[in-house]
Amino acid sequence: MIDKRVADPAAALHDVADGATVMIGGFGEAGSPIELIHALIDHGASGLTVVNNNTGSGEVGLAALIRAGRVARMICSYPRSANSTVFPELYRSERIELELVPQGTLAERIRAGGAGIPGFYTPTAVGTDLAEGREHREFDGRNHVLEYALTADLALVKARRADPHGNLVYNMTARNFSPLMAMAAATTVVQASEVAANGGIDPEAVVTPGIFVDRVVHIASPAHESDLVRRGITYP
Amino acid sequence: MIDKRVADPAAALHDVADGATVMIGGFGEAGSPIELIHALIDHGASGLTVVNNNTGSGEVGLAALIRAGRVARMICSYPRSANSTVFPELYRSERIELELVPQGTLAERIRAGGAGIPGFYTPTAVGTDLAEGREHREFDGRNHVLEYALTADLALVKARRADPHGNLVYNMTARNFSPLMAMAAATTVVQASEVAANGGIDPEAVVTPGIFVDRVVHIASPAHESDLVRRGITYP
Amino acid sequence: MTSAPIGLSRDQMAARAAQDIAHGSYVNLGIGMPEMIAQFIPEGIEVILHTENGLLGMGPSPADGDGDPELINAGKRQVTALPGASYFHHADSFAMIRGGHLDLCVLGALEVAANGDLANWSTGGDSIPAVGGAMDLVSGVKAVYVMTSHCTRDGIPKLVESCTYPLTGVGVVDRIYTDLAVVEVGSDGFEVVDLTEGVTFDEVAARTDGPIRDARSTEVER
Amino acid sequence: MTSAPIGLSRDQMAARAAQDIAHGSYVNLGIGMPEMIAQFIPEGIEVILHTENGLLGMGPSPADGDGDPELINAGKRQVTALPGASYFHHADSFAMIRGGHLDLCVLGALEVAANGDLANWSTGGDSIPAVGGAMDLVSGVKAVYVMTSHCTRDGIPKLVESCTYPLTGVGVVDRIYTDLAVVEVGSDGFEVVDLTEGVTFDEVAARTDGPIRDARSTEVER
Repeated sequence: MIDKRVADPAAALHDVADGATVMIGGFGEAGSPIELIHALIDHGASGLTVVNNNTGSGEVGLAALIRAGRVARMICSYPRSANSTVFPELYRSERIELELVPQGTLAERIRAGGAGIPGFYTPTAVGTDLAEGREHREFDGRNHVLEYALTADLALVKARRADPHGNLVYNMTARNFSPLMAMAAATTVVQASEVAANGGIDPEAVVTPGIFVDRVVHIASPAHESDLVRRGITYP
Repeated sequence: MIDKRVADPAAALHDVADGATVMIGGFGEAGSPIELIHALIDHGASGLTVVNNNTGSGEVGLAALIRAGRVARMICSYPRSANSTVFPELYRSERIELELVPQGTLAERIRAGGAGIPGFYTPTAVGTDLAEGREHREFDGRNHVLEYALTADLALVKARRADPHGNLVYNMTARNFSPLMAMAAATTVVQASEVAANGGIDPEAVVTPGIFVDRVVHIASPAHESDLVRRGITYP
Repeated sequence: MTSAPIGLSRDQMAARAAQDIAHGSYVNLGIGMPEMIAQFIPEGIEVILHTENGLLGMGPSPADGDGDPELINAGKRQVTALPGASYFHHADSFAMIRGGHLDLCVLGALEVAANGDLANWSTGGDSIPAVGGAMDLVSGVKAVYVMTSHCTRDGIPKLVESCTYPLTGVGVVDRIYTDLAVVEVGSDGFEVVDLTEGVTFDEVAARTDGPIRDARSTEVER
Repeated sequence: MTSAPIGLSRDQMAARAAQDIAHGSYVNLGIGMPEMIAQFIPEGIEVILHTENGLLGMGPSPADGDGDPELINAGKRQVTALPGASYFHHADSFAMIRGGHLDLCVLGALEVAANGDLANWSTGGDSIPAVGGAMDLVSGVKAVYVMTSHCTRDGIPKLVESCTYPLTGVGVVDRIYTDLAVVEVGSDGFEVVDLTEGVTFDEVAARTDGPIRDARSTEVER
C-alpha cells in the first residue's frame, strides 16, 4: 500500500541539506507548522533560504529558526510582527538578507513554480520601488512586470487531516500558502492533526492531492504560536 | 439577502450580445451545461466565439449551437468526437474558424484571464507547429513560448450544487474547466442540480467561491448528452 | 495652520465611508482604521468581506474564548466566518484581487497625491520594509478608497501635490474619506464631493497640499 | 521487408510495459492502447493513475450500468475512482503535468525519431487538427514512454530517422515498447534494451528506419 507516513518530524527531515530553500506554510500563526520547524532547528541545517509570508513571532517557530542563525535569506511580503524583534535585529545588522515580494506576487510565483510556468506578467508593483530594475512589458496598454517562478527543495506544511496517499485538507485560514508550497517543493513534508485511513477524505473536498506530498507526520495536538508566545516559551 | 438565483435559463441569458465570447464548461459531456446551451440557441445570439475543450457530440448542446450557425470561431484543444460531424463539416467548408490550443495551455490561459495575469511562459508546444510564429524565450536554458490570457463576456457552467451567494461544488470529473471559466468571464451563469440554502455548502469544500458567479439557475435533472445522442435527439 | 478640533471621530469616519458601499459588494477592508467600516454597514445592506489570507464572508470578531487562532484576518486578528463563506488558498485569493473581482478596497494612507498616487507601505528610512498585499490590492481591485485623517497628528497634510514616501501604486486612488471631507481624485486634482458638518471648503483646502476644488454641485455617487 | 507474424499481441505489449512501472508511481496512460496497461500492473505494485480531465486515483471501468457520465477519463470513457482519489480542475491537473509531478506517461505514436522526437497528434493533410493534452504531457512528465506497434499495418517503420508527421514534442521520448522490442532513445539513436522472445535484433533493426544498436549487454533499468 502507498503510505507516506513517517514516524516523527526528525525522520521526515533527516535529509535536509545546508543551503536548502525551504518554503514554510502559514500566514502569521495560522497554518504555521511549528513542530516541523522545531525539528528543522534540531536537525541543524543552516544557510537556509526561507519562503514565508512573515518572519515569525516571539522566539518560537520561524522566529526561533531565524534567531538560531540558520536562515541566510528570507523571501517574504511582511517581515514585521508586533511581538518579535528577531528578524529586525538580524536585518539591521546585515546578518540576514531579505527579498521583499508583494503578497499576491509571492503566492503567484510559488504557484508558477509548482505549475511549470517559469515566468509571468503582473500589474502589481508597477511604478513602485519594488519594480525598479525589472523587465516591463505592456499588455493592452497597461504596464506589467515580469516575475519569475519560485521553487524550493523542501516545503513544510500543516494540515488538518491527511491520508496515507498524502491527500490534504486544511483548517480555515490556515490554508493560505500551503497548497501552493506543496506544489512547488521537491520534497513536501506535512504535519497533520489527524491522519485518516485511505479513502477517509472526500475526493471532492481534497485541497492538496497526494501527488504533491512526500511525507506525512502525525502531530495530534499542534502548539499554537500565540499560546507559546503568551507563555514566554522560547525554542529550543 | 444576496441572492443570485434567477428564474430560468432564458432570464439568465437575456443580455447576451451578438459577437460575444462565451466560455462553456465541460470536457466531453462531463460538466456540459446543456440546458444553458439550449437556452443560448433559443436566445439567438450569433457570431459567437466559443471556448470549450471540444466541439460537442451528436446534434445537441454545443454541437447544436455550432450547427445552428451561431459560432464564428472555436477555441479548443480537441475538436473531434466519435459521433458528430457538425464541426468538421463547417470547418472544412470554412464556415467556422478554429484556434487550436494545447489542453493545458488552454486551461492556464483561462486561469490567467481570471487571475489578472496577461501573459505567461510555458514549455508546452515548443518545437511544434502550434508554436510557430510565437514569441519564444529561454528560462534556465529551456525554451518557452509566451501565451496570452483568455477572458470572456460570458461563462456557462454546470454545478452539482450552488447556494444563493453563488458558491459552487461540482460532480466528479464534471469540474474540469468550469472553475477557471467562472473566474475568467465578465458574467458567469451557472446551472445547478441542487440549490442549497445560504450556508448549505461547507466553506472548506467550496470549489468556486461566489465572487466568481453572477447568476444561478436551478436545473434539477439535467440531461446527459450521451443519453440524448443515443436517443437520436436533435436541438432545437 | 489651525489645529482647531473640527471633523469626524474615527468611528464617524468609518460610518461615513460605510454609507457609500453598495449592497452585494465584495469588499476588502485594509488593516487598521478601514476595518472599522464593517461595524457601520447600514441595516439592510449586505456586503461580503474578503480577507486576502483566504476567506470570503468574513464576520466580526468572535466572543472572548470562542475564537480559533487559525481563523484570522489579514491583520492577524481572530474573526468569524458567516453563512455562505468560503476558504481558499493565497493564489486564488489574489486571483480575486488581481483579476478585478473585488468591487472595492478601503485602505489607510501615509499620503495620497492629487493624481491618485498612493503611499501607504513604507516610511522609507531604516524601517524594516514590509509590503503585504497593499500593492496587489491597489493594482487589481475595481475601486480603491482611502480612509485617513486629513492631516498627520502634527498637522501636516496627507493629501499632497505628489507623494514623498515610496509609492504603493500610481494613479490608483478613486476616493478619500477623511475626518473633514469626502474627496475624489479627478483629472485636475482633488475634488471635494462632501463636507463634514461644520467644516468649510476653505478649511479643507487649507489643510490640503495639492490642487483642490469644490465639486459638491456635482451629484455625489452613492 | 517481411511481414511474418512475429511479436507480441496488444495485451502482451501492455503487460510488458506494465512490468517496468515502479510501485507508487503517478502515471498518465494515453488514450487507446496505453490505457490497457492498467489491467496488467503486477500484483503488489500500486500505481496511481492520473487522467488529465481532473482525477488522480482512477480505477477500472465500472460494471455495466454502474457508471456515471460525469466520471470519465481523457478518452471520455466511464471509469471509477479508487479510495484515496481526488478531483481537481484543469489548471491544477495540468500543473501536475507541466510542473513535473507525474513520474511517467505512456503514449501512442505515429512516429518516434532516433533523437526522441514524437509525432502522435496529427497526420497532417486535411484532417481536423486536434491536439488535446499530448503536447503538455510530453513537455512536462518526468519520463515519456511510447507504446506502439513497431510498424504500421502496411509494414512501414514507426521508429524513424526523423519524423515526417507534425511533431508533438522535440526530443521527449525516453523509451518505446513495441511488439518486437523495448527500445530506449540514447544519445546516438535507438538502443534495443529488450527483445520479444523469438525476435532477433536483426529483425528489429530491419524494421527500424533510424540508427539502432543492440544495448542488451547494458543492464535494463526496471
